[in-house]
Amino acid sequence: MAEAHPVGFQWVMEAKRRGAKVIHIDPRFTRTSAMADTFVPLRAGSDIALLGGLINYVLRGGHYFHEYVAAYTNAATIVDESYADTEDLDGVFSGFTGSGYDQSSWYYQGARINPAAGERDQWNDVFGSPDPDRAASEGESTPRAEPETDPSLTHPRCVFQILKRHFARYTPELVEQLCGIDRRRFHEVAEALVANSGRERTTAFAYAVGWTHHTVGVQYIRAASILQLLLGNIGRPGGGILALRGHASIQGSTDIPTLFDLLPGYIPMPQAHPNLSLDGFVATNAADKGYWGNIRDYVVSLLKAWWGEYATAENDFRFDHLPRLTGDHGSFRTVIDQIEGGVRGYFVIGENPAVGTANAHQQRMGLANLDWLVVRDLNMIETATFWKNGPEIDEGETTPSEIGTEVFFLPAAAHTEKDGTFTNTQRMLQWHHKAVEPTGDQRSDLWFFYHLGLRIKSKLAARRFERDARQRERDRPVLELTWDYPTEGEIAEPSADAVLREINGTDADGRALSSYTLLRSDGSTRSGCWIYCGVYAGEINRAARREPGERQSWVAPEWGWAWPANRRILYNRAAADPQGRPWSDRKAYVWWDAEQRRWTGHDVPDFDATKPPDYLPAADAHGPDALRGTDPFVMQGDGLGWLYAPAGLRDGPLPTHYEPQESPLRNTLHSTQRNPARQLYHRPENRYQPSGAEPGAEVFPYVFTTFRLTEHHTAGGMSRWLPHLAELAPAMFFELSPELAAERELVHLGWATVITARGAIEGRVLITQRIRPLRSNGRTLHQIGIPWHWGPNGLTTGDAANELLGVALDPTVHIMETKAGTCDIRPGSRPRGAELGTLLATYRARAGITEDTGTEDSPSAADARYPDVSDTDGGGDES
Amino acid sequence: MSPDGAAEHPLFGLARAAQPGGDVRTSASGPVDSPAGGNRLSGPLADPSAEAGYSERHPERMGFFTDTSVCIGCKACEVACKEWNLLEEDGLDLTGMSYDNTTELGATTWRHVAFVEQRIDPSTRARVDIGMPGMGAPSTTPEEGADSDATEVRWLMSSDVCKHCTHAACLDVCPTGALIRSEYGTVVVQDDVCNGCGYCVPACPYGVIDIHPDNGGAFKCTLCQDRLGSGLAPACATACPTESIQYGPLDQLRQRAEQRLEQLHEQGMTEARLYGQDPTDGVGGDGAFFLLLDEPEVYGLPPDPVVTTRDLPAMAAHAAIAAATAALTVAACFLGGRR
Amino acid sequence: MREWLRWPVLRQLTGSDPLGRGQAARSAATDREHARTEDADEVVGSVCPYCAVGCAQRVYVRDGAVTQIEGDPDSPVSRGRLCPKGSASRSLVTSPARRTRVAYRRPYGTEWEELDLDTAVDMIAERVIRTRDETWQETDSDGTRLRRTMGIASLGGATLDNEENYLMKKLYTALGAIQIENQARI
Amino acid sequence: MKARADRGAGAEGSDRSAGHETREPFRSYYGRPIIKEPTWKVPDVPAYLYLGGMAGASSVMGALAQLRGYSRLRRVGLLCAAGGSGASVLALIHDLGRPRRFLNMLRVFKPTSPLSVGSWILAPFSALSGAVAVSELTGFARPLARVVAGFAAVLAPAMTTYTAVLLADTAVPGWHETRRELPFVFAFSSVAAAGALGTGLAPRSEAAPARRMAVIGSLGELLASRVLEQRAGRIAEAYRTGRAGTTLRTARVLAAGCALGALFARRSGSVAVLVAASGTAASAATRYGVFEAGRETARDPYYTVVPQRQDGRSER
Repeated sequence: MAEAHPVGFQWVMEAKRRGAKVIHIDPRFTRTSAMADTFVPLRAGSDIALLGGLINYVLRGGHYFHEYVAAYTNAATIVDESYADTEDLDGVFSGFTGSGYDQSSWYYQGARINPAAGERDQWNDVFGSPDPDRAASEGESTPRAEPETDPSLTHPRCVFQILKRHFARYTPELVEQLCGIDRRRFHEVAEALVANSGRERTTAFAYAVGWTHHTVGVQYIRAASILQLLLGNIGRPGGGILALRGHASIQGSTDIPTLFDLLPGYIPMPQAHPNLSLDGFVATNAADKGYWGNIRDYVVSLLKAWWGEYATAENDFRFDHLPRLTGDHGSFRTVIDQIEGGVRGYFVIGENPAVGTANAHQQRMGLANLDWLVVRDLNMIETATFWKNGPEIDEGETTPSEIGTEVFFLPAAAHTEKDGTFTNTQRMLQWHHKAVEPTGDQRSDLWFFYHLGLRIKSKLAARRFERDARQRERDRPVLELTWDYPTEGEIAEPSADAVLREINGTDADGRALSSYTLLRSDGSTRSGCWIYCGVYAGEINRAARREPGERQSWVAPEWGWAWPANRRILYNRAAADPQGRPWSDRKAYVWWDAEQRRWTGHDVPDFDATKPPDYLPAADAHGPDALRGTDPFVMQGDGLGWLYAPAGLRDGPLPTHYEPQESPLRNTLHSTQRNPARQLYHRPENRYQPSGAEPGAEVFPYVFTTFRLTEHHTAGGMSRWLPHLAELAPAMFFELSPELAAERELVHLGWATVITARGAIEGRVLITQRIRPLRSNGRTLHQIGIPWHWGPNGLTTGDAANELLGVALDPTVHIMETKAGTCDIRPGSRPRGAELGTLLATYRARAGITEDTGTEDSPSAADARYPDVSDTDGGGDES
Repeated sequence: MSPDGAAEHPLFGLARAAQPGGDVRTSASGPVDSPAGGNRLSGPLADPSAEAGYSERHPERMGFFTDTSVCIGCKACEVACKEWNLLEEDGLDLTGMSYDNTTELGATTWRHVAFVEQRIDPSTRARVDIGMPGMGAPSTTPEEGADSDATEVRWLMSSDVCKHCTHAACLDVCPTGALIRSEYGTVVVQDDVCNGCGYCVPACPYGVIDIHPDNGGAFKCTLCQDRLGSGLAPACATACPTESIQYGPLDQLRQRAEQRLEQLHEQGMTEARLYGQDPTDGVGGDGAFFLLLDEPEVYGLPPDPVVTTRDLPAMAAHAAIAAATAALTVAACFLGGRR
Repeated sequence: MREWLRWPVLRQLTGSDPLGRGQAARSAATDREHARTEDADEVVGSVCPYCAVGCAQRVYVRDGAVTQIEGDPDSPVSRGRLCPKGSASRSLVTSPARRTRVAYRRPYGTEWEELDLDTAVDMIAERVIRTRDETWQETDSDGTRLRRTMGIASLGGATLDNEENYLMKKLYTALGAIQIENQARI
Repeated sequence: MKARADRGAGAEGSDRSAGHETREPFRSYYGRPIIKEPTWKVPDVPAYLYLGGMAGASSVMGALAQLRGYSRLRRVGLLCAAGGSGASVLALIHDLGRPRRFLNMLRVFKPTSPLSVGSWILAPFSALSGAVAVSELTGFARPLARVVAGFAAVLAPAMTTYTAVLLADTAVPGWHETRRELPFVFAFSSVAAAGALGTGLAPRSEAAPARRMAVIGSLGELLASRVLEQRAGRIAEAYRTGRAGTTLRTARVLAAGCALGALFARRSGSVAVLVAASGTAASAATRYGVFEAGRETARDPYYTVVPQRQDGRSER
């Protein structure tokens, strides 16, 4: 955190000053570790073994926060008897279909609950029957199905017992074996964690988002969530799990998502189902209980915001204007489509995939096969110049005259040259004011897309007579799109303020709405993003509020605006006990005020303000009304914290330790070496390496992990061109231990080449004691740290770490594994030209790499090919 | 309530109380003692500004206290300083000295964050400098016997800056009066006066000030003399995320440093010590002093710096005697006959 | 003559700084020195463009150009502090490496060419329409509605404003483009 | 400051304790220097040191020659004084980072700065000497020149040793630790230099005092140098080894040669010239040797850390 979020780290130092104990767990001793009271080096890729060990320690020792767990989590819920755990099936959950999972065996006993996140589409389960409309209509009035529970937590199939059995084998010895953490240090961490949780004290988990870069990435975060739920640290001040995200508005770019699987406000993009209507969509994605029950209000308000008067109840509020998905259209799938000629045009806006994305060579192959490419950035980044000086050109694999991509580079405006909001990692929107005009052709992306949209609308309108009926039908969503924002100045910059107001939403009279609870599904309200509704309450741009911190409470609600409803800690109902009293005075945050019969406290309560703690819903109540007075997790389908995820995750309801896609070690916990549901791509440029006990694994004996530096920013587009940053970290380097340096005769400050099946990169050698060889399974394991900010352009240049990485994805969110891999390292700089190719070929031959290497236990990707139109694969799930 | 009366907000207390400005115009540290007396050349001197001729109304002496125990080595100070003072980059070379690629203070580097990686010997708790593995300071190879992963590592980080000494050798030796004591008690180079004679460079016992290779002038940290005039804190102190760099009236900083040292010693960090805060040291105490976690030389700082002006009278005397000797020798040579 | 009266040696003899170590040796320029932020025409509230901590920044502007960017002490998140990247914001926005002109590369071309902005936007609009028509999928083989194009994809959003992401998602979705991604995933 | 890296090349990570027998182990920051090496350029500053000293001694020689009726020796002395001091000024100005601001040397009179005091000596001295030389060459206002020469001669002795204080008043261990002996080395070196020139340039008949100056000056210089090295403790290593060591050894040989030669210069013109050459070379080499020794002690942190660490509060 001190490395990538130094200013956020001031609060860790503030906590230290007040006696907090800081524990840093990381494969490398970093600047964060320098400030930590305890540093725990672990083998990259073994985090679930450690977290599982801690969960087991908490459960076995009875250290969990009993009242919190019993009241606020699904510990008591009983799981369907068809469920079988990885402990029963040696590393696989029930419902394994050879590549993925049929999740029906994971459901609760007696009720199917829709997940609040992850894979939401439950079409097959909702509409197993052929007639979609019948199921949707009768959903409203029937009584809500409630899962069976055993409050005594003793039923063998209640979540609590399943959890105990699942993590029973995660002993300190196993943690030492798999993670390389000695028992003394494990106990020190476990005891500190337990001592600092409960009524009087809370523990916080903070992670930089690289933690999700694993084939079991989502399960990493799930493991931390289970631990924090068991210790009662969620929804309380000083607790929680803080994702420290890497970009100024990456939180914003998932709230208002330029992502394939989401509409604004985490509403899922509709999947391609036979004659899917708005009702069908709502039924498959809504939840019987909780705020997702109001999904119809959110969707209709969104459709009204986009298609205005054209969206009426009669035409399903233009629900049919929305394109449909057919499975995974993530970035890697898209690049493969580019390589295979499916994708012709590509917009790259403020991103640098040519060096910044895993398997950079694959990315550049995609770029080279496009018809046209539009790159908008501050500097001439590698993604714009791949055809001119990319590695393929330098190494003579190809020449510019063989690359047919037409490239437009449009200079972008900086944050000081445009109005707008960033959403930071605490979900807080902050307005940045335009200070100066951009120069020359520099324009904001707001300007570019607004004027592009205008241009396309006018061209389609002008040509409507020459276009045939089918074309006019497909142009309707574009022509009917609400697109009239006031513009300012000679460059006709559209008003970001007006766009924010549209995002906030308006009522029937066009006045700004003040809360998402006012959204309706009768078409009377509009909102571009329901979770942002309230940012413009009272016609005030609350994101622009800058009330000095000094003149506010420590929660400081008057600075900027946090979604939803300016709440600063989510699920803060859990900061009070079931009767609504604070767990302790020291940790009071939100509580029930008996006289005023309202929830009150230091923050906006994340609960229905007037619902008393003892409220019990009627049998046929739905949506938010179905939440009991003791259900803090208002977005969950059962109002409870999920220790066990009955749905929504494609690789299991509980986190299980598996070895990374490429690991030198055999998985000694189960015979299943890797996450059986992980997503792979069988591509010649994406070959995987043998792992564990497979022959050839010894060709890549060293574990490597990628990391970031304080001095550079992500792929380097905003730091490698700046002298004051370039001089602080002027060259690509590898961090490794003196023992490894001795073993491979690497010289400090000398050159070394790291080799994987995908690529070979060179860097300077930094020998350091901060990386220690670890003992795992009686074997000494060397780890190499590789920073990933470099590329061939800018003031400081170097090879990109992403040349090394293969693409192996977490199945639920399609995030690639970059934080744990295997490689070889040798002294000297890498070969140039054709010899580079021969070096990689010899390594692949020595390791015996074929098309199936690394995919034996999960042929999931066998047919994840580009689904051509005639393909009958209409099912929502990954086949 | 903090000593100077500003209400202490639980979170903003530190940062705000340190702001200089009109209200501290009259020095809070009691009447200015007379600048005369033996301490004009070296030794403790309560008010260097007064000694340099500023009126009683001059502001309190301002300075830096750099608490290296909370420095996270982020180098925000280096960048903030270069951005404010518009200093150009001086070299894109990987040095291999841990994460320090800046190497040293100089004419275009007025803040330099040092990085020292040390291995803590599990048995003796002694700190072993790793230095530049394979070359450089005495590097010891880890004994294989000790359980290698039990080896603890310590990573010292410290942001180095001009010390703004009470008795500044650079200021004393400067023949043109370019280097002067400011009204805030700091030491600043007047770039419009400096003729680049370079005498200040070898005079500085800390090796801070240097001659710019292109424009020939001498440059160093000015403790943001221009920002002070406008009631702003120096750029590095403003940026420092963990308040390792604290700016404020020197007396206050010295008290705060004593408290911090006590706190660390109570926590068992007995190796913590203050460096440069003692007015009786060789330079009369520094305007920018430090809390270090190891010997000063490990950070590249002199163990016991002395302002050589202290010995100036003696040196002048020796020179006079020698000069007389020369003259007499020549004279003697004229006494003999003409042969 | 007046200048000679300012001769420091005279000021040493007559003033309160006989050794010439302060008051006597001060030059006129030193007396005039003040922070350039005081000369700013306006100070604008902003937020750092780098990581997601969201440190508030103050942008000082003079004659239509950014002269300084530093932390905003009012922010309860950052309390006026910045990291090395945030502190380099002034360099970022005033960097000479920033492009100011559209650059165009024709297919199989070996060099960049100039292109004015308006033409570029028009050419891009034409290409969107053409590619959309060429790769439109109304339904899949068993008649399930798709209404999309797989021919146009987009990458990027995490460094952009919410308003920009909103217009992008709104326009792309209306056009039927679904392969929309950003750094949140990679 | 990378631009200076070349200057500090020696210190770049080379192991301080290797190759030095009696060195105590010490800790440092990657072997990097503690203080900064002077940015003074060679030959500018060594020349400035030699020329100033020689000019001072020559001025005294010239004035005394005038008193004692050595008219040709007077001329040599006064011309050498003017030439030497003038060249010294030019060398100083050439070494400045901003030469156009050389007049700022007289902007203040700072007693704490040997260079300020030195400038207030060098400026009048070079002016007066220059005037005397003009009068010497043109015969203009000869009686006045005699008085002016006298005034110059009053300043002259200081010219021989203010440069020693200049070097000694720095943090450079090689110069500060030897501050008691350095002035005497410079003083005798100046006398030898002036004597040598007098011996070589004045007719042998009038050169007796010059010859004596060459002998006594050289012997004095040798003696003072030996005393300096003996009392320098750890610092002496820098005077004995490396470039400084070889330079100072050559200087000693030349000085000895100059002294020996001076004994016979009365009889042979060519020996006189040899004395002039060797004396000048010896004096210049001594100045350059001291300059290099100082720089080495600035580059190598050993010379700063160990003395300060072990001698504690430095009363030495």
